[in-house]
Amino acid sequence: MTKQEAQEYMIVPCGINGEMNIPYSWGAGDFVGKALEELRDNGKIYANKCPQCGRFHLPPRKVCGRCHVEMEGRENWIEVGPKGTVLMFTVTVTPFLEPETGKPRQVPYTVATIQLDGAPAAFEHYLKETDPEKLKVGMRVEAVLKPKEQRRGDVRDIIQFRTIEK
Amino acid sequence: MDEKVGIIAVAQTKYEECKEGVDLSEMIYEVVKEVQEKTGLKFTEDGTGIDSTVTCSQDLWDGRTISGEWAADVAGAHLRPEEKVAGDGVSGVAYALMQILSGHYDIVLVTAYRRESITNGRLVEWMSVDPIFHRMLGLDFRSAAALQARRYMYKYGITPEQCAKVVVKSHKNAKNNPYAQAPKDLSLEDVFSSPILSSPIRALDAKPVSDGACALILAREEKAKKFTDKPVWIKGIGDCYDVHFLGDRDLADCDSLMGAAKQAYRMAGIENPVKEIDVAEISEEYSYQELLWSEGLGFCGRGEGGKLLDQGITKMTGEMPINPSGGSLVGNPSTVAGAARVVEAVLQLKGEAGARQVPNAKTALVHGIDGVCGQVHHVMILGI
Amino acid sequence: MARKVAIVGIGQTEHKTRHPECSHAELINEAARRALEDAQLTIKDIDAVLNGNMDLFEGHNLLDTITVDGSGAYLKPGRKMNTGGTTGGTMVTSAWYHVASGIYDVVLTIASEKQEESGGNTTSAIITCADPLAYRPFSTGAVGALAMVAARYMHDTGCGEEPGAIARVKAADNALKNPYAHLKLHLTLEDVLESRMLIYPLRLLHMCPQSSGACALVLASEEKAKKITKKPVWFKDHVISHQECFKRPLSPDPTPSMISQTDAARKLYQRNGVTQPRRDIDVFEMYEPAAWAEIAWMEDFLLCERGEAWKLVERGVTALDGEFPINPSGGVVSTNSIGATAMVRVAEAALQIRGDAGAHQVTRKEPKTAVATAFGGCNWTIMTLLSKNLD
Amino acid sequence: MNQETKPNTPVSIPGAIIMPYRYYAGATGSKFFVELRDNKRIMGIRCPQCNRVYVPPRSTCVHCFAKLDEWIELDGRGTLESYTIVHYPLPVHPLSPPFAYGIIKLDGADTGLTHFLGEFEPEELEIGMRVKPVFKEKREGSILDIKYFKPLYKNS
Repeated sequence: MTKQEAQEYMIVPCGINGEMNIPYSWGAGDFVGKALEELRDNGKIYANKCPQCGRFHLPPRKVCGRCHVEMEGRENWIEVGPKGTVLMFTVTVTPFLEPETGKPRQVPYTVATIQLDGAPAAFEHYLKETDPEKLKVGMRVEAVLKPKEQRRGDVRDIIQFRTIEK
Repeated sequence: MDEKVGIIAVAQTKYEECKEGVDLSEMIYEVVKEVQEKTGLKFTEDGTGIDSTVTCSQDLWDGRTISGEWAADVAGAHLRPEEKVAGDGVSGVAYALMQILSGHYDIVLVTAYRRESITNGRLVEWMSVDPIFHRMLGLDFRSAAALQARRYMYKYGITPEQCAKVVVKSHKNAKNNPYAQAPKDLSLEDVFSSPILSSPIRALDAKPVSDGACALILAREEKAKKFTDKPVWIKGIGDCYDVHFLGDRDLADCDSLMGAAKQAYRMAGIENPVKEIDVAEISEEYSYQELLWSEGLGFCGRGEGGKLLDQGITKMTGEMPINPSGGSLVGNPSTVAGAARVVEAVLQLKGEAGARQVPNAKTALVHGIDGVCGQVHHVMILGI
Repeated sequence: MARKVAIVGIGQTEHKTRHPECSHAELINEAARRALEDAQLTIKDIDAVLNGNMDLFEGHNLLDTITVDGSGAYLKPGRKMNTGGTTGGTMVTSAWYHVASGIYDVVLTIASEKQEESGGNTTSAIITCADPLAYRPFSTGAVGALAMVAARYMHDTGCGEEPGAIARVKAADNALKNPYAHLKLHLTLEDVLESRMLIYPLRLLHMCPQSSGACALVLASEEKAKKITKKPVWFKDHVISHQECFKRPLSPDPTPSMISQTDAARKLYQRNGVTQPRRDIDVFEMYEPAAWAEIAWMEDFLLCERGEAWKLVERGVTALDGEFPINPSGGVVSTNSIGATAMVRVAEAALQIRGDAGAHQVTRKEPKTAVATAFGGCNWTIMTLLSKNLD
Repeated sequence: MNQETKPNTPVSIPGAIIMPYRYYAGATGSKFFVELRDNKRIMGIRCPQCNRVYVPPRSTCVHCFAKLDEWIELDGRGTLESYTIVHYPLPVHPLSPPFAYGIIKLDGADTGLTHFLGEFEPEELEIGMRVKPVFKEKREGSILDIKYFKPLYKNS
C-alpha cells in the first residue's frame, strides 16, 4: 500500500476507543495496615526505624530496602507529627487525569514533602495553602484529620496540612 | 550447554483463594527470606552472595506500572541489578539461567508473585487481547479457552468425561500437597454439575482465583555445590510464540508447544519423553489443556491426550505422573504457576516432595504458558 | 567462558507525536524491518525475538503476544521485559544475555511506545508506578521530581538559568541533524528562558516531549557478527543499578541526586580501566528527560567534579563538535518514546562508533568507545559501554 | 500502641486504574473498517508469497514476514470452526449473557474471524455450520459494524 493510498484511507483514521476501568483492592499488610489503623482509631501518625542504618520509613514498612533488615518490634516504631516542616512543595495548576478516578483533580492544589516533628521522617501530602506567595520551604504545618467517624484507614484520613505559626 | 547451572533452593507460599489484607512486598519477602535462610546467601556485590534478581509479574495484574517495584526493596534491588520478565515463572527461570551462562552473574534470585484476588482477572485478560479486532467483542482468556476446548474436543473426539477426570485427578493429587489451595474430594458428577461458565467449560474445569508467590536461587556449578549436596541442574529450555488472533490457527493444534518442547528436548538430549521423563509439572488453566498440552509435549500422538489419561500413564502410580502437586487447576496464580511447577519439580528431584513424592525421580519436565489459548509456551528439563 | 556479543543491525522509526497510519504491531514491524535490513538479514536468520514496552502507556498487557505479527516472533523463542523508563536498556541487556549464554546466536530485540494511545495522559500513566496506598494520591509525575533536581543544582552552584538554556539549544541543534528525532526546533537562548514555566525552575522547553516510536537492534555472537557485518559494535560491559523503591529518595537525608547513577558509573569505570571518563569515553548518550538533568547528572556520572558541569556546558565542551559530545542525537529532551528511549541511546551510540550517524556524526575525533545510559523506575540506571574494537 | 505490629483486622484499600485509550487501526485496518462501514463488505488481504488470505487483514504475513497489499473482497458467508455460549457477565461485554462467540472461516479466507453469533437456537450450533453476516444499520467503522453471524439457511 503506497503512502499516498495509506493517506487516502486515513480519511477516517479508524480509532478504536478502549477505556480501561479495572478495580483493585491492595492489601496494606502488617506494617502499613497497622499504621493506617492507628491513624483511623487514634489519629496518630507512626514511622518506623531500621535498627541497622537508623533511617526512618514513613509510613512504616517491614524491610529496610537498603539493609534488607526487618524492622520488627515496637521499639522501632515512633510517633511523629502531627506538626511538621515543609521541605519541598509544588503547586499543580495544569490538571491531569488521576488514574484512580479517571478524572482530573480540582486545581490548583499543593503537594509538599513534609518532615514531621519527632523523627527525621518525611512523606508527601496535600497542603491547604495554594497561593505560591504564601508557600515557603521551612514553613510550619499541621495535619488536619477527618472526623473520627469518617475515617476509613486510608492515608487520606489526613485531609491536608494547614499552615501554622512557629 | 557447556556449563551447568543448578537450582540450589526453592520456596513457595501456601496458595490461597484470598490472602486478605496481605501486602505484596511482605508476601514476596516470606519466600525470599526462606531461600536466603536455606542457603545463608545475602545480597552482596563482591560475588560472595546473590548477584542479581529476576522478578516475574505483570503491571496490569498488580495495578501498578513497573510492578517489580513491589519486589525491589525485599529482593535486593538497591544499587544492584533487578530485571522483570513480564511473563511466566518458567520464562523467568530460563532468563536467570541465561544471566548466569552469559558470565555476568554466578548466583541469581528469581521471584514470581501475584494476588489475583485483588482485581478482576477477566478484565486484565481482556486487556491482553488485540485491541482493534478482539477487545471490542469483550473477549477474555476464559471465553477464548472455551472456543479452544470446543474445537479440540470436536476435532479429536475428546470426551467431557476425560476432561472431568483431569480435574478429579488433580484434586486427588493435591490432597498430598500441603501448599495446595483447598483440594476437594471430587467425582465426575461434581464436575458435570458445577455451574457452566462458557460452554463447554464449567466452574470446576477452570482454575480458581489464587494468591501466592515463589522464590528460587540459581547458581553456577562450582558455587552450586557449596550450598546444597543435591543441586537440580537445568538440562534444557525452550520457548515459542504462536499467532495471536484466535482465527489465525486451528485452536486444536499446538505448534508453539511442539516448538518449545523440541528446543528443550534437543538441548537435554531427550528422544522419547514418556520413557525418559520421570515426572511432569505442566501449567493448565482449564481441564482440556492437560490433554492438549500432553499431545504438544509429545507424550502421545495428536488427538490421543484423552487416551493417554485413560491408560493411567499420567496417574500418580503411572509411568510418568503429571502434576503430583495438583497443578494450577487446584489453585496457582497465573505467572506464579510456572515458578510453582519448577519449585515442585525441584522438590520431586531432591526427594523432598513428601506424600506426593514420585519414587526415585531423576528427570523432570516443567512447563509454563502465557497469552490467550496458550499462545506462548515455555518448557524446561530438570535433572540430578 | 561467555561469548562476546556485537550489535550488527540498527533500526528505528521516526519518533512523532502520533502514528495514526499504523497500528502498534506495524510500528514495531517498521523498526524490526529496518534493523534486519541494516544487518542484511531476514527474519529466518533470527533465533529469538525480545519485545518490550511499558504496559500502561498503551493499555496493553502482554504486548509481545498481541504484536507477534509485527515482531516476527512467530514460532520463535523470546520474552517480554519491562523495568519502567529503563525498559529499552533492559531489552538490550537481556538480548546480550540471550546471545552471550550460547543458547541463541542472533537475537532481534525491540522496544516501543505508542503514547498517543493513552490520549496524552502520560503523567497519569507515570503516576501509577507510585505505591498505591502511600504515594500515588500525592504523585505529580516526572516533572515534579526533575524540577527538584534542577532546583537543587541551581541552588548548590548558583549558576542561574543560563546553562539550562544552553544545554537545551544544543540538544535542539543536534536534533535538527537527526532524521528520527521528534522535536525539530530552531531555538535561541531567549526562546528557552521565556518559555512557559511548568514547575519552577523547569519551563516547557526544558521538558521532553511525549513521543511515539519504536527501536530495534540485532545482536549476534562474535563468530556470527564477523560474518554478518564489517562494522560490528562490540558490547564491552554494562552495569544495572536500581534503587530501593519505597524509601523516598527525595526525603531529608541524602541530596536528591541519583545515587544509582554514581554507583553504576563507579563500577563501570573501575572494571574497564576508565580513569578519566571524558578522555577514555568518546561519546556519551545520556537518558536526560529534562535539559537540567543532563547538567546535574554529568556530575552523578562522574564526568566532572561537583559544580563543574554547568561550566563545561557554557564552554560548549558537550556540543556536537566539543571535546566530549553528549547526546549528538538530540537526546531525550528532543525525543522520548519512553519504552524505546533507552534502546535509542544504545542505537545512537552504536551509530556514532560505526560512523553512520550522518549529519549528527561526531567528527572532532573518530569515536572508538561510547556509553549509553538508561533512567527509569524509582531512579534506576543502566550504563552500557560499547566499543569499536573487540579487545 | 499495643505490643505486636499485626493489625487487628486485615486492611485492604480499594482503588482502581481508570484510563481512556484510543487505538489507531492504521492504514490497513482502516480500509477494512471503511469497507465495512460504507459498503457492508468484508475484505481480506492475500500474501504474495504463500497465498494465505488473512481476515482480519494486516500489513505483514505472519508466516513469511512479507508485505501484504493485495486486497480481496469476500462475500461474507463462511463455516463455523468453533463456538461457545458465554454465561458469565463482564462490564466490557457488549451483549448480556447468554450470548455466543464463534470463529468463522469465511469462504476464500485462510484464517477465521472471531465474532458474535445470533438468531440461532442453542442446539442448532455445530461446527461446520454455514453462516452469514448481519450488519448494523448505523455503522461507525469498527468490528461491531457486523452485528453477528447467523445460520445461512435462516431467511435474511
